[in-house]
Amino acid sequence: MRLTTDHRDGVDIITVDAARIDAAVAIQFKDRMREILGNEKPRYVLDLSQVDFIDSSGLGAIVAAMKLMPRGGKLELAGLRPAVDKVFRMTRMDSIFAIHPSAEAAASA
Amino acid sequence: MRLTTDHRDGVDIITVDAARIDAAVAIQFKDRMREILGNEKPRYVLDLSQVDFIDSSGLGAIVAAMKLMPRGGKLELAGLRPAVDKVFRMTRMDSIFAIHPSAEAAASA
Amino acid sequence: MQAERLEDGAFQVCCRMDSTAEDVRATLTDIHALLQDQEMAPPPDNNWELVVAEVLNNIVEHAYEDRAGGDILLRLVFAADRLAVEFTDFGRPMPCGTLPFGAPVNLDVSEQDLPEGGFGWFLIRSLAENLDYHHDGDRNRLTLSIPLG
Amino acid sequence: MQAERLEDGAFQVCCRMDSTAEDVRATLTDIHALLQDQEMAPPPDNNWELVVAEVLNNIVEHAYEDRAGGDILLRLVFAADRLAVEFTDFGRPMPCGTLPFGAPVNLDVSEQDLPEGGFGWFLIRSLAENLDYHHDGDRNRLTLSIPLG
Ligand SMILES: Nc1ncnc2c1ncn2[C@@H]1O[C@H](COP(=O)(O)OP(=O)(O)O)[C@@H](O)[C@H]1O
Ligand SMILES: Nc1ncnc2c1ncn2[C@@H]1O[C@H](COP(=O)(O)OP(=O)(O)O)[C@@H](O)[C@H]1O
Repeated sequence: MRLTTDHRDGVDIITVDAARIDAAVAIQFKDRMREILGNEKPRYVLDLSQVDFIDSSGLGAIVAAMKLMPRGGKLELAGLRPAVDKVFRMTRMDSIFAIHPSAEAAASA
Repeated sequence: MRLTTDHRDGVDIITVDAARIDAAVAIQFKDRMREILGNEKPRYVLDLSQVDFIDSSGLGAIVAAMKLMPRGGKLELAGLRPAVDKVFRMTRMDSIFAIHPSAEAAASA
Repeated sequence: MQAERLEDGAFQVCCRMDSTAEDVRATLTDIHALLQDQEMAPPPDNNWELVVAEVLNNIVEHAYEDRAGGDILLRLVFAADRLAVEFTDFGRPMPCGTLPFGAPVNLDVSEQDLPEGGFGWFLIRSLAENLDYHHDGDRNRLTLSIPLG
Repeated sequence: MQAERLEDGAFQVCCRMDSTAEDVRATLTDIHALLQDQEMAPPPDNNWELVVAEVLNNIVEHAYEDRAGGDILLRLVFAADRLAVEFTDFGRPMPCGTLPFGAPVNLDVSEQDLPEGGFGWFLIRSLAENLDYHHDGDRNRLTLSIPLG
């Protein structure tokens, strides 16, 4: 079961180079699709190093942003200054987000 | 509320160019994040123009592949030949997938 | 695989295959090629092959519980406007000794809950006619016919 | 905004603001700048400003139901190791005439169900001491103190 992919006009075209998708290849087909679609896991790092104050509305807005992430995608945080870090720790939100010392550290992680 | 984005080592870094994320800007922050993360909506077109036979296992595998798509992403179909098209219509799966005459038509849609 | 032209002009194909999805596929593609050769192939939007594939895959999956080494016999008689098919296997009988109902699956669910299987008997019942099933000693025999053309 | 040094050496700031998130923000940044000027700013990991912001935002959101045009009075007294704060507003009283409990939110849920609010009173209660609230005529008065240093 061969699948070829091609990016055209902003769309990814996956071509099934096969005459049949049947019980004999169904699992193989699923595995190949998983490989192709599985690469679609965006990772974003929110660099907060300039932010010296966050309140509960700001915290709620960051949680809301995380929920916007496509399935399997990740929103991570970097560069939390002391007062911001404390809000994440107090609300235990530090257990929900991956937190990096800096954007540079996050990029090389 | 200014957010700047930068792609580094395969990671998207979003920098908050602001000193505060508080109740006064929480909605603006959410809207800007929605704009940035909202672009992460992969669209895939599965070109079936070479497939002249599909059975219920193959149909099930395509449904399974669709479920692998990141949230908000789309898996569309193109180039269904008569016997394949009939399976999608009979099972009403044509109501679940966007179906294009060809990959070209899908790419320009 | 054996093929012969019957007296009434119908074209008969007989095959024996092992209880694997690969053998089912190989058998179906061989029959396909033979029909092309004989210029007996039904029109491309006729789904006779789908019906045969669904019954055979079910025999592999359910009667032989996905274990190779089981015998499956298949006889196809292509007449002018009708295909008659006979399937024989020596695996488990149908549940309750009778053919599955084949209700349409429910698509009124969230994307993540969409069915990935259970289409087989719905497709068979939608496309085939004169379904008849008997379990007899250690043998399951299913016959059906499919309008052609 | 008025600021003065009290006899005991404490630094008092009094402000009046309108019931909007923007005015709360402007007031807090003004106080911040003033404290920097006076070299009275508490260490950066002290969350006094968070406590004051949460109470003020709640007044805007709940006491004045997000309607501009409501008066909010704020008095801060920065002593050596303690900040005392008094909030006055003329909006709706606290539900049941008493301060919210401020339980921690539940994070043991799926990502999509994570709370986006309801942290406010938990943070206030974690960081502030000597909370006292009275509804009196048309006036709500809340006092609290925050350890500094
Ligand atoms: N040849 C068979 N032998 C025994 N049981 C069968 C056979 N074919 C079908 N069945 C039963 O009927 C059910 C419905 O079959 P089908 O509609 O093809 O769905 P699926 O095979 O995807 O479960 C099967 O799950 C199985 O329990
Ligand atoms: N100043 C206030 N006036 C009236 N009700 C209030 C006030 N502050 C808080 N409340 C009530 O207490 C609840 C809890 O407040 P909080 O913990 O800050 O969560 P949130 O404001 O995110 O709902 C509020 O939902 C509101 O019902």
